[in-house]
This record gives sequence, C-alpha cells and structure tokens, in this order.
Amino acid sequence: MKREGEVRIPSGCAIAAVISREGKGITGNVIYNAMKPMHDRSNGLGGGFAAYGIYPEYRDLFAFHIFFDHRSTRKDCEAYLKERFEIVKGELIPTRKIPQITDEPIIWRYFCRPLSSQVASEQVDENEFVAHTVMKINTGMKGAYVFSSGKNMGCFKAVGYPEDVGLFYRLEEYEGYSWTAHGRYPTNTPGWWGGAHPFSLLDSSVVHNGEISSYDANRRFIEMFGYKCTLQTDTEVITYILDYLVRRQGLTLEEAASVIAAPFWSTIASRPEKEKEKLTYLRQIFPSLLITGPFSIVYSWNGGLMALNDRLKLRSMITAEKDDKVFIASEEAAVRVMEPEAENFYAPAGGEPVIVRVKEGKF
Amino acid sequence: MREHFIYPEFEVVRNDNRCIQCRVCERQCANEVHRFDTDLGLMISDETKCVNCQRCISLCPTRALKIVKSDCRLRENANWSDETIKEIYKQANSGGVLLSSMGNPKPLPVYWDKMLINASQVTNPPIDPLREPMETKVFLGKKPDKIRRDENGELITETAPQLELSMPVMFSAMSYGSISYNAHASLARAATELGICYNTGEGGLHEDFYIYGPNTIVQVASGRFGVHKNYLEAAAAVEIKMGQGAKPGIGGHLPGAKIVGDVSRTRMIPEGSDAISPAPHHDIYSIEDLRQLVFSLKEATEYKKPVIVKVAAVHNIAAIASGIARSGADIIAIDGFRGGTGAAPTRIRDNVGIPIELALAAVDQRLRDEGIRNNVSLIVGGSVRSAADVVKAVALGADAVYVATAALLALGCHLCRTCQSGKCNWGIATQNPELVKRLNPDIGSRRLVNLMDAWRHEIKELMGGMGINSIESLRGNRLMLRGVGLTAKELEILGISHAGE
Amino acid sequence: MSEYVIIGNGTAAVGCIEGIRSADSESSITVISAEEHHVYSRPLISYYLEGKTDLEKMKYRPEDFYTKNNVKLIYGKAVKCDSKKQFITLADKQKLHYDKLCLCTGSSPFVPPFEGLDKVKNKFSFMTLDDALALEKALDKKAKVLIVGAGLIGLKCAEGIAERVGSITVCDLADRVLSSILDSKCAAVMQKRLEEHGISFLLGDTAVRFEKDKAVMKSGKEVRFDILVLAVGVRAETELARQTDCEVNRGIVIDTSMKTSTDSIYAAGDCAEGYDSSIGANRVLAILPNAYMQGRCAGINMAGGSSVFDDAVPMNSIGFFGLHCATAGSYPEDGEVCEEQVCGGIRRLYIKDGRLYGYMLIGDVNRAGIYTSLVREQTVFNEEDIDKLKKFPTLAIFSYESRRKKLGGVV
Amino acid sequence: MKRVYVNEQWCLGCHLCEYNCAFANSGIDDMVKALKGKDIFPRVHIEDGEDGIHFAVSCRHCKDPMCVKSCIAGAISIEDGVVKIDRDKCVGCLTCVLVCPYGAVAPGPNGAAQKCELCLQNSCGAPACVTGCPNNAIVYEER
Repeated sequence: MKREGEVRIPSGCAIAAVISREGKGITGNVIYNAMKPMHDRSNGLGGGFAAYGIYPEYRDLFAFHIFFDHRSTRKDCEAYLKERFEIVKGELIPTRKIPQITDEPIIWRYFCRPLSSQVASEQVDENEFVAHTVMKINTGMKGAYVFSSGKNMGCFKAVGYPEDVGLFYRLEEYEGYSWTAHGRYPTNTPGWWGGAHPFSLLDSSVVHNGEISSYDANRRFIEMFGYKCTLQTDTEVITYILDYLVRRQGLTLEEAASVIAAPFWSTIASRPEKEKEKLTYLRQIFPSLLITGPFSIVYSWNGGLMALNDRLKLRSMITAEKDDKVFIASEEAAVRVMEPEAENFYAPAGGEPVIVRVKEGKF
Repeated sequence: MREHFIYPEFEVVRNDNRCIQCRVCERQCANEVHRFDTDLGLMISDETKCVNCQRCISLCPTRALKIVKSDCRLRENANWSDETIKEIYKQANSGGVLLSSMGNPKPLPVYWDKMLINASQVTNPPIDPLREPMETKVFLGKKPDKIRRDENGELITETAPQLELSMPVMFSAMSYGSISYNAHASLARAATELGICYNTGEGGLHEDFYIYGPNTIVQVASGRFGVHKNYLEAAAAVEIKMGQGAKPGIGGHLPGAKIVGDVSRTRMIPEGSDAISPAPHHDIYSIEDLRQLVFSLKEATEYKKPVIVKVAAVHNIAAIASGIARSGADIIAIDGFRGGTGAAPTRIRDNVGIPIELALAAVDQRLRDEGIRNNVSLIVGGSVRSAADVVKAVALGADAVYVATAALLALGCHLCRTCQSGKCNWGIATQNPELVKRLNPDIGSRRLVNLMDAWRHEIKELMGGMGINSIESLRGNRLMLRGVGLTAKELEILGISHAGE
Repeated sequence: MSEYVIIGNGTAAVGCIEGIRSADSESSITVISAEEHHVYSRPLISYYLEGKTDLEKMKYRPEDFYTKNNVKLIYGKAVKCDSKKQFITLADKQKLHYDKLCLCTGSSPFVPPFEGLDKVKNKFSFMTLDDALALEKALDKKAKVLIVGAGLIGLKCAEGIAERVGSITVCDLADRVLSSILDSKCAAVMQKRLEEHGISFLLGDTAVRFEKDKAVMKSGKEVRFDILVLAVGVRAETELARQTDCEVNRGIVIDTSMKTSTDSIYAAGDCAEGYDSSIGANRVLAILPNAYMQGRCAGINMAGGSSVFDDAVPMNSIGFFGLHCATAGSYPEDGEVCEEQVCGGIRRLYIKDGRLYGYMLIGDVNRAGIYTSLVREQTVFNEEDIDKLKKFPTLAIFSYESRRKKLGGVV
Repeated sequence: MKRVYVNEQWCLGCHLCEYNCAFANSGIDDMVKALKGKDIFPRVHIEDGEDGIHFAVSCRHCKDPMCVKSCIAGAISIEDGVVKIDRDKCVGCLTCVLVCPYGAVAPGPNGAAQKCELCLQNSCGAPACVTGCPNNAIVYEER
C-alpha cells in the first residue's frame, strides 16, 4: 500500500484541545485521557499531540522532533542540520515500551539555533529559514521526517490510538499551557508515523477532523509559494494555508478564518458596507484558499489557538470553559473527562472562529 | 468543360402521405430546395442545394420531412474516404482553398470525454444544492501578491480590475457581421440577465448594444475594426485577439457582401469592402509588442478594465501563456482546436492547433510552476459542450470558460457548417434581413438564459456531489478528475490519475 | 330617473335600449311594439322561407332580453304624440308619458295604385314576419309566382321561395336587378346567377293592370301567376313625427346625435333620415347596421351620454344562391373605375382623387370590410397604395406604425 | 383581457399559424387527417406584402365591434370580452365581412361566418396560432 505522501489519504478523526488563558501548566495526561471516550473515532492508525510551553529552558531555540528510519539517516540529517544550525542539544525523545505501540522509528529531538550567516545568505528571516530546512529534509531526505519544528513546543505522534500514544511518549511528564490532541481514522493507509497528526510547521500546529473537498485546489495553489505537500493530508495543507495567510501575508486570525471558511456571498451581501468590502476583497484575492468540505480544526501557536469549523459545519465541534481554561473537542464527553465541572458549552457556527489567547507575558 | 459532378450529400425524404402542402418548407428554405409544382400538384425538392440545416424539418407541422445522408457512395476505400475524394473534386473544379465553418468535425480525441468526475461517499458528505448555498460566482483578473494595510492597519481593498461573473461561463467572441444583429442582441441580453459577459468579436459594437456594456467584452483584433474610444469605454473588459482556435496563424476575411448597412458602420469600413483581418497584428511581432498594446489599452481605459489576451492553443502554448502572464494582461483566453468559426480554410481548421484540455492543463501547471498563476485568470474555449465540460475545465485549472457553439445551438443553429454561405436559415450567420428576422431576440435570449440556468444547476449538482460548495474550491482541483483510456503521457500532461488509482 | 319610451321593436329599438342601458341602468324603458313578436331580425324572413333559420333562431336578441334590460314591452300601436306635454297615446287610448322618446317606427311597403290589384287574392308584401308567414301558407310546389320589384326585398324573397314553388318571374321598371346597389355590369352578373336558378326576369317593364291571376305588363306581355308578391319599395314610417313639429322629409330628419328637430324626441332606423357621409347630406339609409348604430347612438344621448354617429355610408352584403355581393359607398361618375373579373365574379372599385369612393364585389367578398373602412374613413392614398388596393383588400397599404397600432396593440 | 397581438417585426410569413388554426378548429385529432387534400379555412391569415413584409391578421376583439353592431341575425355577441359568432344563428349573409375593417371575418366551409375566438372553445385552450408560431410573431397576452 502507498503511504502518506504517495497518495492522498482522507480520514475521519477525533480532536481535543485545552488551553489555560493564564498560562498555567497542564500535564499531558489530562489531554490523553480526554481521548479515551472518543476511542471509536480513531482506528488505531494514528494519534498525536501538540504541546506548548513544554520546553521553557530552551524557549529561544527551535525544537526539531524528527523520525529516522535508520541510524545512517540520522547521521546524514544531523550533518545537514549542522551546516545550518548550532545544535544546542540533541537527544532521544523518552518513550515507554507498551504493547499497543510497536515498530517505532528512531525518534530524536534537537534544540537548535540557526546560523546567522546562513540565514543572511538566504535573505530570509529565521522562520523562513527553518521552514525551508524542514521542507528540504522532508522532501529530499528519504527516511528522515521532521514532525515538529517550533520553539518551546513539540508534537508527539505515532501509529496507535491517541491515549496509547500519550502513554508511549510519557506525556504526563510534560507540563504545558496548551495541548491539542488527535485520533485518526484514515481509510487507506498502512499507518505511518509521520502521517499521524498534529501536523506542524514552526510553532504552528493543526489538528483536524474532516475530509476537505477543496484539497487539490488548495494544495496546487499553496505549492506556488514554496510549500511542498509531502503528506497529501488535509492537515498539512491547512497548516500551510494558515502559515501563508497569517505569517506570510500578515492577515489576522479572523481574516484568515474568513478566507478559509469564507461567508457565503449572500451572507456577505447582508453585512455592513465596510465589512462587506473587506470580506469581498478577501474572497476575491484568495479564492483558492477557500476550504470546502467538512473540517473542524484547532490551529495552535505559541500563545493561543483557534478552533474553526467549515462554513456548513459538517463536523461536530464543541467548546467549553472552566476558570482560566478553555476546552475544545469533537465530543462533549472528552471535555467532561478533562473537566467534569466545565461550563458554557457552545457549538460554534460554521465559519465562526473561536480564538483563545494566553495573557501577554504568561507564556 | 463540364465540371466534375459531385453527388448530393443529402437526400430530402418527403412522406407524401403526411405532406399537407402547406409549403412552409418552401417558404423557409433560403437555399430554395423545396418547390411546389402546380402541374404535379406535389412538393418537389432539389437536393443539390440542401445543406441539412433542418429548418424545414423543424417547421414542418406534420413531420412529413426528413433529411438523410445519401447512401450513394463511392467504392469503399479505407484510405481514400468519400470526403477526401470529393474535396479533391471540388478543388479540381474551383482551384481554390476549401472553406468550412464551425468547429473541427474530425474524429480526434475529445479529452473531456476521457475524464470522469469524482463524488463524495461516506468519508465526506455530498452537499445538496437544494438545501445548501452553492456558489458559482467568480472574479477574473490579476490577484495581488501581497495584501496591503493603511496606517490604521485596515486592509486596503483596492484590486486590479476584476470581471465579476455569476457563473464561470461566458459567450465567446462572435463578430457582428459574422453573426446577425439579432444574434448579438440575444447574446447581449442573455449575458446581462445572467450576470455574465458576451464578446463582440472583432466587428465592433453596434450602437444599440452600448446599454449592455457592463456585460460586454470588446475585442481588439488585427483588423482593428470598430475600435474607438467609446467602444473601449463601453466595455467591461477589453480582449486582444491574437488568434482563434479554428484557424490559428491566419487572419479573417468577411466578404464585402456582408459589409452592408449597420455592419459597415459598426466596423467603420466602407460598405461592400472586404473586411480583412491580417494574420498578425502588424504592431505586434513579439511579446514585448504585446505588452505595449496591453498597456496602451490600459492607458486608454484608465486601468479600470481588465485586458484579456486571446490566443489559439498551439504547440508551445504553455510558454506563450507564461509570456502573456508577464505582459501585464489580466486574463488569458485560450481557444482550442475545436473552436468554431464563421469561415476558415478547411485544412487549417482540421489540422492546426491542439486540444484545449491539454493546453489548459499545461498552461495552468506551467503558471503555477513559475509561481505566476495569480497574475492572470484563465479562460478556455474551443468546444465546451456541457456543464460537465465546464466542471472539468475548472477542475483542470480554468477560471472560466467561453462557449460559442453551444450558444449558437441554443439560438437554433443546427451545425450544418455552411455559415460561409451567408444563407443561414436560422437567422444567425447571415445579414439578409429576411433571414435575420427569423431569430427573435426575445426567444433567443430566453433560450440562452435557459441553457445557462440549466448548466448552472448541473454545475451545482456536480459540485455538490463532490462535496464542494463554491466554484473556487473546484478550480485546479485535479484530484476531482480521473482519466479513462488515456496513456501515461496524457495523464501526466493533464495532471490527473487514471480511474482506479 | 327618466322615463324612456321607444316606439318600434326592431333593430333600431334594440340599439336604443342597449345604448340607454350602457349609460343608465335604472330608469324605466317602455317599448311599444306594433308587431306581436319578440324582437326578430327582419331581413331573415327570406332565410326563414328558405329553411336556413327558424322562428327561434330569428330572435334578434335572446328570450330574456327585455327582462334583463328591465324593459316594459307593450304590444300596441302608438297613434298620437303630444310633444308639448310629452305624451304618447296608443290605439287603445292608453297614455304614456315620456321624458325622452325615440321613434324607431321603421318603414312600410309602398304599393303603387295598380289597377285591378284588389281582384288579386293571393297577394303579399314581404316586410314583416307576419308577411312571410302568410306567404308561406300560400306556397305550393306548382305555384307560379310573380314578384313585382327586383330590389333587395323582391330578390331575397325569390331566393327564399325558389325551392318551394313552381316558377318565379320578377319584374321591375328598372333595366337591371338590384338597381339601388349595383351598376349594370355587376347587376348582369348577379342576374345571370339568379337566372341559372330558374328565376325569370322582366326588366324595364312593369305591371299596369292586374286581373285575378294575371298581370298585364306595360310592354303588353301577360304574366299568369298564382301568387303575387309586391316588393316595389318601402317608405319611412313618419306618421307620428308629422304630428309634432319634427322636420320630416323622406324620413324623420335627425342630426348626427340622432336628435330630431323637436326637443326630447330622437329617431333611428329606417324611419329616419340621417347623415350619409358618402354624399355629405342627409338621406334614409334603410340598412340594418345603420339602424342599430343610430339606435344605439340615440339611446346613449337620451341617457345623457354623448355619442355622435356621423360616418354612416350605404353598404350592403347580400348573396343569392351562393353568389355573394358586397357594396359600399358612392359611385362618382367622373372618377376611375377599376374593374377586374375574378373567378365567376367581378370587382369594381370607384376611385377618385386618391380615394376609394365606393366598390362593388361580386363573388369573392373576402375582406371587403377593409374597403368599407377606407370608404367610411375617406382615406387618401398615394398611387402605389392604390395599386395594391386594386389587387385585393389589404392592410399592407397602411404604414408599419399604423399596423402596429391596429394589430400589435401598440398605443 | 388577454388578446392576440401581432408582432409584425418577427413574422416570417411561414403561414404555419393558418394551418395550426385550421387544425385546431377542425375537431380532428390528427393534422394530416384534418388538412390533407382539403381547402383550409383558417381564422387567422397572413398577409404577404412587398419587401418581405408579412403579418398575421385575426380578430382584434374590438371593444365596440362593427360586426356585432351589424350582424343582421344578432348572431355575433361579446362574451367576457371575446367576440363570438353563434354559427347556428348565422345565415351567411356576410355583413360582418362587409364591415370588419381588419378583414378578420370570413366565411367558413359551410358558408357561415367564422373568426378567431381565441381557441377558447376548441381543445387547444390557448390560441393555436400563438403556440405554434416559431418566432413569437403572434402573442397572446394581457396588456
């Protein structure tokens, strides 16, 4: 069977997220336990997490999480990294052997600082430099796959059910202010570790439940701007789109949301003049970034997250609150596990972004 | 010397048991095929004149007529077909270039028919267009590379001029002169009602149709007929015609006989003079010349109107399109080798150019590879025959399509392919007032609107099936297509997988 | 509320009733009918004898016409009219007051004082239904009939009874049939058709003396007959009007609003002498359409409306044994006559100064109304259009714009 | 009231209306059976003028119709705005032909006068000349 990247793989899924607006630490077991009641939304072919604020001691360094098929690949890759970065620290990511998770690749993490001379010679900023590096490794270096590349954050993913993946990565030992989780139900993959979600680039990561119908329109457009959709998954393309719109075009999250889950023309027509003009403009200039078909996503970055449904709300997604915490999940049950006392349950409308930001200075 | 006799292509079969001798056929045939013979008390036919336009058949109230292909054949020969032999006879008779009309009728591959469309099942839901909004609006024109904000951080929403269409289909260029006043009136009125555009072609814009300006694309072709300040100002967009799919590499020739009255006035040439469009624009011998014309037209229209450059699909179309995309043009229109025409040399029509499907796929991919797809919108034409073709074209990467033959069919054309005779019995490709009158624009525009409404419904159904609720998400979405019976090379060019993959 | 009284119960009376009711649905209308019949179409009496209609179908208006229009119908004869006090006295002494009076008394047969006429037992007029019913009783397959008068009445009578009698002879002082409407060329065509159907003519000749079953002609010829029909002519019935100060010539003189010279008295139909636009003078136009239109005009004006009928022209449509004839207008002698023989018929157009003054069509009368309207409207045309008109009646003589108004509903 | 109007601009002179009319009023359900080998008596007819002028003429259903006023048999009346001929009462004198300024009344096959009655009485329901007109040269509409 072809694996992610060789063929487009649609999948159904479960997602969950929790974030503390105060930047308070939350241990990983909270989120992986939340995935248990949604067990049936996954099929054991992929689970994963993104955690923010987990590497405070290396907060200024890019943390690369990389899968290697072989020791030799790691050598080559490390050599490549060293040409471009100062590697402050490189280590195996601690895991625990459990029967549910098998066939794991070699999983390393590197805390790196870009070599300023290299950055300067490519005439890009640090982020762009890192993004290029990731693209380069993931497209050019067979057997190596960077699955996390942001600062003070990390993705953890594997083939297996999400709750098992959490145990495997010993996530209860990490403390972060924001977590997202994903359980995967792909329909035609043998299961590949790199193909599990979240998908991330730099510090942004996306968990997604759905199967978008606009995929190839989105992909072929975004690939014009240097992105390479190596996995051919929705999550990957959505991550790139958000990266392009927010980081490269400088749109606000709300603006980005009204590009990818644009209001219908009929809705736009009924809005006040100024807003109408703006929404029309955004649809006019980014038509290829409209995402259609079902999706519910949680897009995270250092300091916040945004939950968003497709404009017809073809996938379930619910939000809730308790004190400083905000919870998001495909199903209410997941929230109840994280916080039995959660309140203000709310099902956001299609295309209505729910944006949560950690207080300035708290992360 | 007696010219070589060519047996009539068609037979007029009249069922005398049904014929009530109302003589409608006789009155309606501009070719004078039918005649009532008072001595015999019968309707009789002269088949040598019949072009099989089916006007008589359509109007015969008792269905007493049919026209069939004559089965009088030459001796069978797989190499020398009847048609080939007869063409040789004709040329031996006349010594001239053979002329034909409408699109290439040869059995060359139709790639639309070798691509199949996807639909959603289980993993993602089809969307019911009867329940959910299903959007077909498109904007054609250059998109900015980067958003801009003012000092308050507000988005600056100004864009390069955009052509807004309620659906990604337009009526392509057909000049007043090659088609009739009433045909133009029908197209203009329908385009306005539909919120799309029609195209003047190179014959200028009749003064009566300036009111439809917001839905009019005016053409600037090599003959520059009818081009003046008001003409450019009246339009929604200006199209520079570099070539035409039916006859790439050659110009046009509207005989003086058709340059009468309003046609002459609209073209701004004397009555009775032949309207010759040179093969090249004589001020465009290179891509940089084109750029100059693009900007001349933009200057003339104060940068308020998108400029379209229309080219025929030829072998290196991708490179040509890349050049145009960098010329300042807002939109590229590509016309495939099956595109129609009012008259073209048969050999050119049938042997020059490439299929639009391959041209489109190559151009769209090339522009993306170069990262300049956003510089231009792509319109394709040249035998887009149905809503399915539209959907396939958009999925391959077109922003919109041009239809002409389908529009003419809606107006009554029966594809007899003798436009060049000027005796169109359907009132379309003629300037004879008696014949022009046969096309009532009330009916014509209604039928065009019906056709486009029907296509819009079908496009929505097809989109809904794919789980797509806006045409933007279909554009360039080649995963929605699968090939059948195509070679690996064809699939590669089309950028699609084979069915089953 | 007014009291309207109409004397007469023919076509003009119906027009008058319908005219009044179009403007006044309340006031009372009284109709005094000398004939004891529901209103019937007088010209149909010949068709009745011919079997083309029956007493029921002859009713000019439906059975409920009087009730629906709230009309009081009195069978009786008005004998006196007091125009000062506005009273009508009937033969039975009944007195009726009127606010507005319309005289629709029609005409009566004119019978010259033939010698020996009193000796003829089977003699008939042919004006009323009663005349026809009486004649019908006398009809016999073997009967020889002499009709005096080859005008419309006499010839229609001849046609009506042709199949029911042995022979018919028609005599007339005039040298041709239908002399009041046809010139000699046209009359000849029509005469031929009548003769083909067994009717004999003695023209330019008239009876001078009658015996019991014989007429002696001026020429000396003797014509034997079993039945004699007298259809010499008609006279307007003006007796009542003469009792008032109404001006009376050959008929009761009316203006173009159908008023007589006496206040509150109107007249319409065969008894009246109205304006004939074809000659620009008043005359009695004893034709049915005229009677209706005059009646209707009178009715509207009586009820306080305002109506003018000033474009009456003589016109006739009549046919004998399937050969139709349509005529209208006047026939100036100093104009051009355009004649064409058309399949068994003839067409003669009287043209002068770019105007169609009158026409006679025999045979093909299709679309004759177009000619009639041109005569009526006195339209002037250029030569080109006149040439078109000469070929056949056509609306193509009008401009595109005027056709758009006429046919395209463009106002 | 809906009436038949003529758009002369669009009349092609094909004469189909005449045949459709004759068929509609024939009471026969097949056109061939109804019209083949017969003289037709349509209630609409096309005038073919010079210079390619063609137009259809049929009863205008005048508000104040000469035919109604002139009918000697009282056979023509107006019902709901439609001028109708009671062909039973008609004796075929053709006075209506004499007075119709449009030439829109003509004798039918049995001699009685006939004219367009908007196909309200026959099985068409709507004027056959209109439904069969290929170019909207005759329309049936409210104005």
